[in-house]
Amino acid sequence: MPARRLWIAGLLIVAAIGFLVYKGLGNSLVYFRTVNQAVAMRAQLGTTAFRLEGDVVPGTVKSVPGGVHFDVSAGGDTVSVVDHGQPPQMFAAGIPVVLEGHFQSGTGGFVSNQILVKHSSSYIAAHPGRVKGDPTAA
Amino acid sequence: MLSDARLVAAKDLRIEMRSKVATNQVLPFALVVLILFAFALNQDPPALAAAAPGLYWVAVLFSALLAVQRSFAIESADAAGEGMRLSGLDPAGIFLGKAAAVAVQLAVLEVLLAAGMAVLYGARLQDPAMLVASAGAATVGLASAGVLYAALAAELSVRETLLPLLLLPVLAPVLMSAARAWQDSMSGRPGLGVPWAELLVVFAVVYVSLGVVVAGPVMEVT
Amino acid sequence: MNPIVSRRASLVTGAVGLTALVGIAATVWLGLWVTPPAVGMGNLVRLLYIHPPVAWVCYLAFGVATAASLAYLWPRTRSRSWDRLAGASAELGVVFAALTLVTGSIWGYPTWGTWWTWDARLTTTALLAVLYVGYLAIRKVPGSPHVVARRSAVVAVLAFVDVPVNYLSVYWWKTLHQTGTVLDPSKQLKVHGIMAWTLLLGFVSFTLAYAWILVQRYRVAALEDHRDSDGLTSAIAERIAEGAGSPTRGTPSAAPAPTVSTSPAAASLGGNGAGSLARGVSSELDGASSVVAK
Amino acid sequence: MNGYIEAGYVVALVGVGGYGAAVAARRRKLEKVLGLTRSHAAVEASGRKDRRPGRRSEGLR
Repeated sequence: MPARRLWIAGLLIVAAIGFLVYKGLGNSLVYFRTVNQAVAMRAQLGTTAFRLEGDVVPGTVKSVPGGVHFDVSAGGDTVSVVDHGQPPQMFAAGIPVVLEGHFQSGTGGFVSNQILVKHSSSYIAAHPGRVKGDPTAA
Repeated sequence: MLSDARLVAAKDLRIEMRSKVATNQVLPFALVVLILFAFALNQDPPALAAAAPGLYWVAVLFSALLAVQRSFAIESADAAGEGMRLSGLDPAGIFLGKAAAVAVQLAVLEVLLAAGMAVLYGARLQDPAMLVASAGAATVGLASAGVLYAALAAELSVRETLLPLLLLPVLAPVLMSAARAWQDSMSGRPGLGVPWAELLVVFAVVYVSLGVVVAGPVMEVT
Repeated sequence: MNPIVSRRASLVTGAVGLTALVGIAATVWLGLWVTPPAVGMGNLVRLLYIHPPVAWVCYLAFGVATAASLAYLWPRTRSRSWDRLAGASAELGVVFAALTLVTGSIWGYPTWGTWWTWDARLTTTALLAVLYVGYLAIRKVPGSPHVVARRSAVVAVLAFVDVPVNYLSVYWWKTLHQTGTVLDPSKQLKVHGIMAWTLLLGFVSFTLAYAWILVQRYRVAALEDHRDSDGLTSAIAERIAEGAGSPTRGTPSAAPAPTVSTSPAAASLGGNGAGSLARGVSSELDGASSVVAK
Repeated sequence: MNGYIEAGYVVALVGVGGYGAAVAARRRKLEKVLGLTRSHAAVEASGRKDRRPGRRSEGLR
C-alpha cells in the first residue's frame, strides 16, 4: 500500500465526513421541521406527512372528545393543532413537542396522530431546597 | 491501480456478457420481487404507488446482494481467485474493477426495474435528473460496499448466509437515503431530496476510499 | 497468551470487580432514593443515572474492539492477544448496545410517549448493534486462527464507522433524542448538584464493570484457545517421542517439546506456526488441525 | 414513580450482572477442566518469565 494512496483515501473520507458535518449544521436532513420552517414550506409540503416541532403555547390546551386541541409555536410562527390520540404523560403547556401528522388542506391547521415530548438535556432539581445553592445559577 | 481496475472490470463484464447469469437470473429475480410487492399490496393501489420508491430500492438491494455474490462466485471455479490474487494485480485495482463491473450491471438493472415500477405500480417518474443523480450515487455506494464485504466472505463455506447479515445493515443507509430522494423527486419536490442525494454521495466516497485502503488485507493470499 | 493468571493480576481484577459492584449499588441507591426529582421530568429523570453510562460503555467497548483490531492488522503489532481482546470487547459491546436500546426504550415511553421512533440517534444505535452482531457471527466461522482474526478485524474496523455518526447524529440532525448530557461539545454542564455526582458515579461504576467483565471474557477466550490447541500439542509431543526413541534422546529439536508445558508451544502453533503453515501449504490442512484439536 | 423507572433499573442490572456472572462462571469452569488453579498458577508463573506474552510477528509479514 503506497503511503500516498493512503493519504488520498484518508483525506477523501475526512472531506466527505466534513461535508456532512458542515451540511448537518444547517439541519438539512430532518427528523422534524420546526413550526416556522413548516409554515414557510407549507405550499411545498401540501398534505404529506411530516413531523412538526414547536413549543406548546400556554393557555391554548383544550381537551375535546377523542383528542386535544392546542397551539404550537416556534420562530415566531404559530400553528393550531388537533390531536387524535393519547397525549403522553409528560405533555404539558410550555414544553417542546414533536407532532407526527400533516397540514389540513382547507383550514391551515395541523392534524396530529401522535405527540412526542422532546425534552432538553438539562436536568434541574425540582426541589432546589434539597440541593445546596440555587440550581438555576450553575 | 486504475489500469488493473479496467482490466478486472472488462474481464468481469465479458464473463457476464457470455454467461448471461445477470440477465437470465438476477434481473428476473428483481422483477419477481417487484411483482411480489404488488401482490402483497394489490388491494390498495394508492398505497402501492406511495410506497413505490421504498419497494423499488429494496428490490435493487436484494439484486445487489446477488450481484456481488455472483461477482466472487465467478472466481471460485478452477481457483481463479487465487490466480488473480497471485497475478500481481493491485488489490485496490481488483476492488475498483469488480465494483465498477457490479455498478454497471446494477445500473442496467435499475433502468429496467424503474420501467417495471412505472408500469406495475403506476408510479410517476418525475424529475429524471434528480432520479438519475441519486441512483448513480446509490449504485456506486451499493457496489463498493457490496464488493468489499463479498470479498471478505468469498472464501467462507457459509457465505450465502453470512453475507446478508454483514452487508444489509451496512447498506441500510443507502436504502433509506435513496428511497427518500426518489420519494421526494417522484412526488414533485426534488428540492427536499437534495440532502439525501448528498448523503448518498458521501456514502459512496467513503466506501470507495475505505475499499481502496482495506482491499490489501481483505484480499491477502491466505 | 498465557491462560494462567498471576496472583497479583487476579487480585487487581478482584478489586476492580468489587469497586464496580459497590459503585453500581451506590448509584442505584443515590439514583432511586437520594436524588431529587427534576423540573419537567419529575421522577422519570432517574433513568439518567443508568441509560447514558450504559450507552457510554457500548461506545467504549466498540472503540476498544476496533483499536485492538487495528493493532492486529498492523503487521508490527500483530498478535493473537489483540484478536482475543477485540472479540471479547465486541461481545460486551453488543450486550451493552442491547441494554442501551432496552433501557432507552423503557425511558422513552413515559417521557417521549413512544417506545421507538426512527430518529437518527435511535436508528444508528440499532444499526450499530446489528453491525457488531455480524462481526460476532464472522468470528464464529471456522478457519485457521490467523485468517479468522484478520477477516474479523477488517469487519470490526468497517463497522466502527457508525460510532462517530451515532454520537454526532443528535447534532447533525434534529432528533427527538436529546443532545449529549455530559460529553456535550458546548461544555456547559446541564445537570445539577447531586444529580451530576450520581451520574458521574454511574459512568465510573459501569466503566469498571466493563473492565472486570472484559478481563473475564478475555480469559475465557485465552483458555478456550489453550484447550483447543492442547490436544494438538500433546499429540505432536507423543509423535516426536515415538519417532525419537531412546538413542536420539537429547537432540535439540525433540528435547524441548515434551517438557514444555502446553501453553507457549500451543500459542506458537496457534499463532506463528499455523499462519505460516497455512500460507505455505494450504489453508485446509490448517483448518483440519484446529478441528482435530476440538 | 410508575414502574418504568424500576423496570429500567432491573433490566440494566440484571443484564450487566447476569452477563458478567455467566462469563465468570464459564472462566472458572474452563480453569477447572484444564486443571489450572490459582496456586498452580503462582508456581508456574515463577518459571515462565522468558515466555511472557508479547509481540509475535507473523514471520514474513
